[in-house]
Amino acid sequence: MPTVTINQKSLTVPEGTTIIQAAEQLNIEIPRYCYHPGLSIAGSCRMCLVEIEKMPKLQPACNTRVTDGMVVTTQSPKVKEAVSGVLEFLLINHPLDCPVCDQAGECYLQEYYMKFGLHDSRMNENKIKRHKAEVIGPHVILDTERCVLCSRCVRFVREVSRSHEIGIFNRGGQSEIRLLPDQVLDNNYSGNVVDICPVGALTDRDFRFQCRVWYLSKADSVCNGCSRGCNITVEANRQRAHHGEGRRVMRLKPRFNKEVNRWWICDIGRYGYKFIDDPSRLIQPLEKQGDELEPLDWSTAAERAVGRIREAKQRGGAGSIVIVASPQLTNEDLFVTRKFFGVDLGIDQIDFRIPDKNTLSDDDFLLRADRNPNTRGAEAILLDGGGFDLQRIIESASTQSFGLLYLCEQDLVKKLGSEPARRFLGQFDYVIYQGSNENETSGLANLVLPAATYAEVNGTFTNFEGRVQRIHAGIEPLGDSLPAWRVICKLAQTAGFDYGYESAAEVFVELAQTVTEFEGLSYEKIGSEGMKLPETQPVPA
Amino acid sequence: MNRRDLNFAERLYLSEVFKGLWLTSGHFFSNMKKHLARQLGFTRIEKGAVTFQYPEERRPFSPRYRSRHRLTQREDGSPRCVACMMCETACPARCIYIVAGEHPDPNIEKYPARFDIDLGVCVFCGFCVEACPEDAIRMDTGIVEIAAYSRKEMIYHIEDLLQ
Amino acid sequence: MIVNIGIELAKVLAVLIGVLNLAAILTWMERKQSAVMQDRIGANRASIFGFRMFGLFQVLADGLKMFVKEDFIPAQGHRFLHGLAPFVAAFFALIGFAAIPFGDTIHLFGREIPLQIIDLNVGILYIFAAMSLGIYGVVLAGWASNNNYAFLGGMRGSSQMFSYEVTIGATILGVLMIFESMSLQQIVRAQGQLLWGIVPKWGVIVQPLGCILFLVAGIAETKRVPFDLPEGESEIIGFFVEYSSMKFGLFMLTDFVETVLIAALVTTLFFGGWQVPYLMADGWHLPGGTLLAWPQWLVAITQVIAYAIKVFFFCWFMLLVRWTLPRFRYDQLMRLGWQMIFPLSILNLLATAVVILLLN
Amino acid sequence: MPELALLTHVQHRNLMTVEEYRQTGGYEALRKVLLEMKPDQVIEEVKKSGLRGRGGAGFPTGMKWSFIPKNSEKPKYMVVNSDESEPGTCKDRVIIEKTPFLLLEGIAISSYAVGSSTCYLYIRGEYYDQAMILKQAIEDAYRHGFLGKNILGSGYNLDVYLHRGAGAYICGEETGLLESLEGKKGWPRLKPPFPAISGLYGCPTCVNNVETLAAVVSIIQNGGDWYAALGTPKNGGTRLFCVSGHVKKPGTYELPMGIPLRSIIYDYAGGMKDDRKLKAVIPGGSSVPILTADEIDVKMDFDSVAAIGSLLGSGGVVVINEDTCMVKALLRIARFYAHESCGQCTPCREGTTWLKKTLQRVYEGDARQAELDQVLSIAFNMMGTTICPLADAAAMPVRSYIQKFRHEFEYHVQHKCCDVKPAVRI
Repeated sequence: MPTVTINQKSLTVPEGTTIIQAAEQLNIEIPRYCYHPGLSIAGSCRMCLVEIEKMPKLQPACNTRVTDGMVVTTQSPKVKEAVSGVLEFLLINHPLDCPVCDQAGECYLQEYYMKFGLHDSRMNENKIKRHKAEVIGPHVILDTERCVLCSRCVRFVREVSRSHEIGIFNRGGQSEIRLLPDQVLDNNYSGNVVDICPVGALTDRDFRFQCRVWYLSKADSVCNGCSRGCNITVEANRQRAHHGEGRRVMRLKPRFNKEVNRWWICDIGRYGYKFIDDPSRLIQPLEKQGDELEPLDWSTAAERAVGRIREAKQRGGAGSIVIVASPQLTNEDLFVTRKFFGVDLGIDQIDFRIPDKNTLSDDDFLLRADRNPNTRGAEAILLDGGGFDLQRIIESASTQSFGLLYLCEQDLVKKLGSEPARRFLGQFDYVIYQGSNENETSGLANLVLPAATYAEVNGTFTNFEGRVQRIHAGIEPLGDSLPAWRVICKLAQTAGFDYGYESAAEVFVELAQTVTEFEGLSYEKIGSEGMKLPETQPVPA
Repeated sequence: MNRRDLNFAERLYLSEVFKGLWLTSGHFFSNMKKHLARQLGFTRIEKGAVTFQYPEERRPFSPRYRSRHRLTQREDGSPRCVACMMCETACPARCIYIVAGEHPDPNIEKYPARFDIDLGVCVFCGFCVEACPEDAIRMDTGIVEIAAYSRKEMIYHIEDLLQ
Repeated sequence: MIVNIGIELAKVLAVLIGVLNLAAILTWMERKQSAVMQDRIGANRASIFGFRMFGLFQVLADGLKMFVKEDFIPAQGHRFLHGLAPFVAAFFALIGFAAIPFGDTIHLFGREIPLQIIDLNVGILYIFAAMSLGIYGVVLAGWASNNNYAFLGGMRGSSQMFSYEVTIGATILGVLMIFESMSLQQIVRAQGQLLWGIVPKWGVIVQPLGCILFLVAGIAETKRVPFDLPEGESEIIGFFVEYSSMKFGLFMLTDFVETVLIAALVTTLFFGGWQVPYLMADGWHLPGGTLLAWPQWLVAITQVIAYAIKVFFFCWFMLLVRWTLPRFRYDQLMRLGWQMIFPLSILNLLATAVVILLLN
Repeated sequence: MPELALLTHVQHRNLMTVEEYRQTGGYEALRKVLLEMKPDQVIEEVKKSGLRGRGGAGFPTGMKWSFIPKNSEKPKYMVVNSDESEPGTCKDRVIIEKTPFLLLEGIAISSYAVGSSTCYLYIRGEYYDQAMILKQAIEDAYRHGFLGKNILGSGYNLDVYLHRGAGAYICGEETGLLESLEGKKGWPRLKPPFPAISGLYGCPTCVNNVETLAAVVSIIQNGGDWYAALGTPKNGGTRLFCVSGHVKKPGTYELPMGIPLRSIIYDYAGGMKDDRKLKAVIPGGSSVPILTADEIDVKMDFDSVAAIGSLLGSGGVVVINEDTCMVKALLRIARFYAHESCGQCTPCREGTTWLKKTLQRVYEGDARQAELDQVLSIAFNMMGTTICPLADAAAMPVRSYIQKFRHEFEYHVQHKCCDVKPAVRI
């Protein structure tokens, strides 16, 4: 365990630690472009040069391993001059088109120029002209003039996505990033090259010109695209309503989690946020009047729902009611659903498993075939001793008649196909649909209750490994929509039960006390990196 | 603040009142004299007032004067603005609304699909001009009479601002 | 009889038209005078068919504006009293002029016509009574507005008027003692005498301190600068904060009518009224004993014009004061009234009494 | 005539076949090594000789060999750097053209010494004829059992593969060469790890210059001490000086280390062509700082040349006479390095191009005088900040030319013409 001294601060680190990693632990900033912890070391940008005692030349901090007694300086005049010199070299051929560059505001050229450069241009020659605004894939656009040739993207497609679409062509001052012949940057992880690009060379076509980054507010969340539960940051524009066609969520960015997704996220997850601000969002309760769905207020809707549930129960008993929950819901939502329907109303026909006719595939990296974020949590909470199997009813195509169906976030028409879905729904006298977006299934319901999306709620998801992870609301629920657990609470209160939860945190406290698998968990323990359920088996993909 | 103690005469107030009246009436009479003289045709006598008769007589604006905004143009008449949102960001009144669009020329890339200034909200601080990296917005039109019959008409669109 | 009534009506109309027009012109003068004093030009835009008349049409424009503006009455205000207040104020300001002589008695077509609406033998008391009743306008306006600020303004305004009325009363006692009459016509006539054969026996000569004190108290009574606290709309808010349109205009008019009234009173009591020094009914009696005979009608006209000029001068003077001095604070106003002017006026009274006693 | 170590037998004829080579005592050293010596003994002998790498850096060869791990599970590789691209240098070519088997014997000895049984011979792409000669020679050597399995019955196997480069200067840098050899773009690698630990295909690799390996043969034949005595202390043996430029007899001369530069120019190269005045000398290839006419009394060994601020480099001595415009000369060099920079490290990629552009304007007289200092500053910023020494190679001449011949640069800037031939307008 060597001990290193950086800028008079000492630290003992494991063998093999590089100076840049040690400095990070000491909160000393060493500028870098090519170094990325998730990629191999290129050492080519020469920004991380540091002075090491007893070494005549400056050394790159990214590639120099710490040895015992090493004394490093990152602030000496020699280092500053070298770093400033390198920055000058990077900028001489940079087009300085920050005004039209989406990276402006989170660009490391800007950041380091303000911190380490601040020199006036000495370039008296014309800048080298290169390819600009070149579409290199479905999600990525390339501007080779802005490129600092750090090769992060090239190493990413070599080492992480292993798809080898891009490379550096030509040499010397003419070097530039290009697509390999007959290649398109269209792998499922292509969006990550935008994240790792320290400058504006690779920008996101989806985000292009939609919003300036300094307008964005950020909230830590978890991707709802599949059961991997990649950690993300929901970046929303809450300041300038006229940007991005009025969209609030502007983009999702991966958030580092060593245990789950590291720095990466797949494109399916990255661009899977569009439904949040889609015009199809349900923003008020609706009730079927004839063929049309007519709006009504929440208290009427809750009374209508509770009245129908009571009626169905009185007429046909608890067995005539079926509750279909969804693995898209948070643990808190699911818990309140079970508590109200299962415990308080005594309905034991609760399930969330709907067979999907669309076969979805996983890849060998992050994406999983199960495209629901909380299947594991739903199993732990809803199947806790329950033996009801919805799938049998659906597949048996029986003519048995039921009283009421309460459907959460499940587009049956999409999953089962139009005919089977209609046949199944036709078995029920009354259908209540609770969900965030309008779809064909919601159109078939008698009563529609608007629920908030995952970006608008606090709560937890449990990924396929049983890792419980926090999600934070980045924006307010749209219109009159409510987090699913609040919808259920409203129904429960209308039905005369005391559901006084103020927040998702309070629900989770009770969840942890009630559901055995969640025993001992709390939001504090989960923290930002999540926490695994004790002794659980991963759900098969 | 150190105040001087008033002496007796000053504390009496009356003498000071008369001093004041002397001064102001002095102005009155000398100005009246000039006014009368000019009315009678002695135009070489200097004017009795320092004011300008605004709509007819206009003082030249200082070059730094901040009047109504305009968007500067490229040689082909398109706006120089690249929709970088710097002015929108700098604007303390939040009266600038820009929506960016994709320009077919890769050397321009970004152009303002919409550029509105709500002059009813604008505080004429000139921050937008300072913030502009492209010299695309200026406040040098010399137009100061900005009025409309509705709030909506006070919103100037890109076509108005380009003129 | 009908002729008499006709004559009286003509005089009333003459005074009323004269005063109201003067008050209206004062609104123009106030602007123009302040402009000239401040090296500006002042209102000059209002025009009829391109004629601007130095902005004189501004008065008409203002009047028109006042008439067509919304007449606003506060929701919880007393509708009747709110409407009555400005009329009370204006009315009592105007009736004061009835007792003021604007010329000597003239002989026309064999009739003796006094150039005065009514020669009351208690004329001065009548005027003060009318002025005191003007306070009702202030208090009513404040109270009827149902606005705490207006009400406080009204209270402030009335207490200010009360305070300075006392001084006014004390001040003119000196004049009354010297001229031994309460009839204003008599007082004016008495001022036609000469002291030691050369100096006109004007009030200002025999009562210089009284004159100054009266002027100060008079300005305070009319609530004009530097005593215009009730008008400090934007700073301390006065009694007519809830008034608009012509009702507001009436208060403003009252202000100017009172200005004219005080100017007329000062002229009458201290500056010889319609008297012109050395000009008697038959002509000029120059100090050497020479007589320059003038026809009687010329003398009468000269005297009326002299009176008008004097009144006009004091109006001008009060405007000069208005655009020179800053406003008093309320405590300063009260201190000035009770601790300085009032004691001084009592002192003046005593001194006058002693001198009269000694001379007799 | 001084004693020779490399070109002893080839002054009058080339040794192009194994037979010819063996007639002059060829392959005796290999026989001695394989049959009588242990690898460590060979390394000892080379260490004793004071042989320093002839590629340019001058690293002691024996020490380099001893860095190769003895007990590595991975195969070890011997790589011969014959990518002779330094302007002004043509020594490897002479060896290959005149006595290819000397190189092959040196390869065999050194491969044995470092324990490698595979050798890659990376030859510059432009050396087509030389590559053909080597191809022929390798086949000949295989045929005669001097390469391949069980050489000379010693049980030692060695395969030599000839690889032609594609014409990139940077592939003369050892790690760039390895990348190129692996089939990648010739981008120098980060060090550490050094090739001795992780080189070709991640295995321990020893990279040596052609001249170095050729010298090993005579060291084994005559002993390390004999070789060391040829030169000066710490700079053993002889070396090939490639004299070019304005001399009467340009050519490659084998001369002992430590010989004065003046002697090379005047005694061996026949003095200045047309008897013009000497202006400057590049002592070791285009990338080293230039020497003025006053400095030619320096002894040509690594340490002495370094002491006066230049480098011995690859031994390419370029002689420049008074008629040469130094601005144009530097511009030529700057263009070369801008063209040959691999583009990996920022200072080199951007700096070389920038230098080229600015020097172009200086040459054309379009620059301001202050830009001369700016050029120096750019060059300074490039030095010591990159993975490989190419940036230094580009920056060092710039600094030395401008420092030593500043008046010529200023003349260009001020008069838009050259002070060497003022009549010629640019």
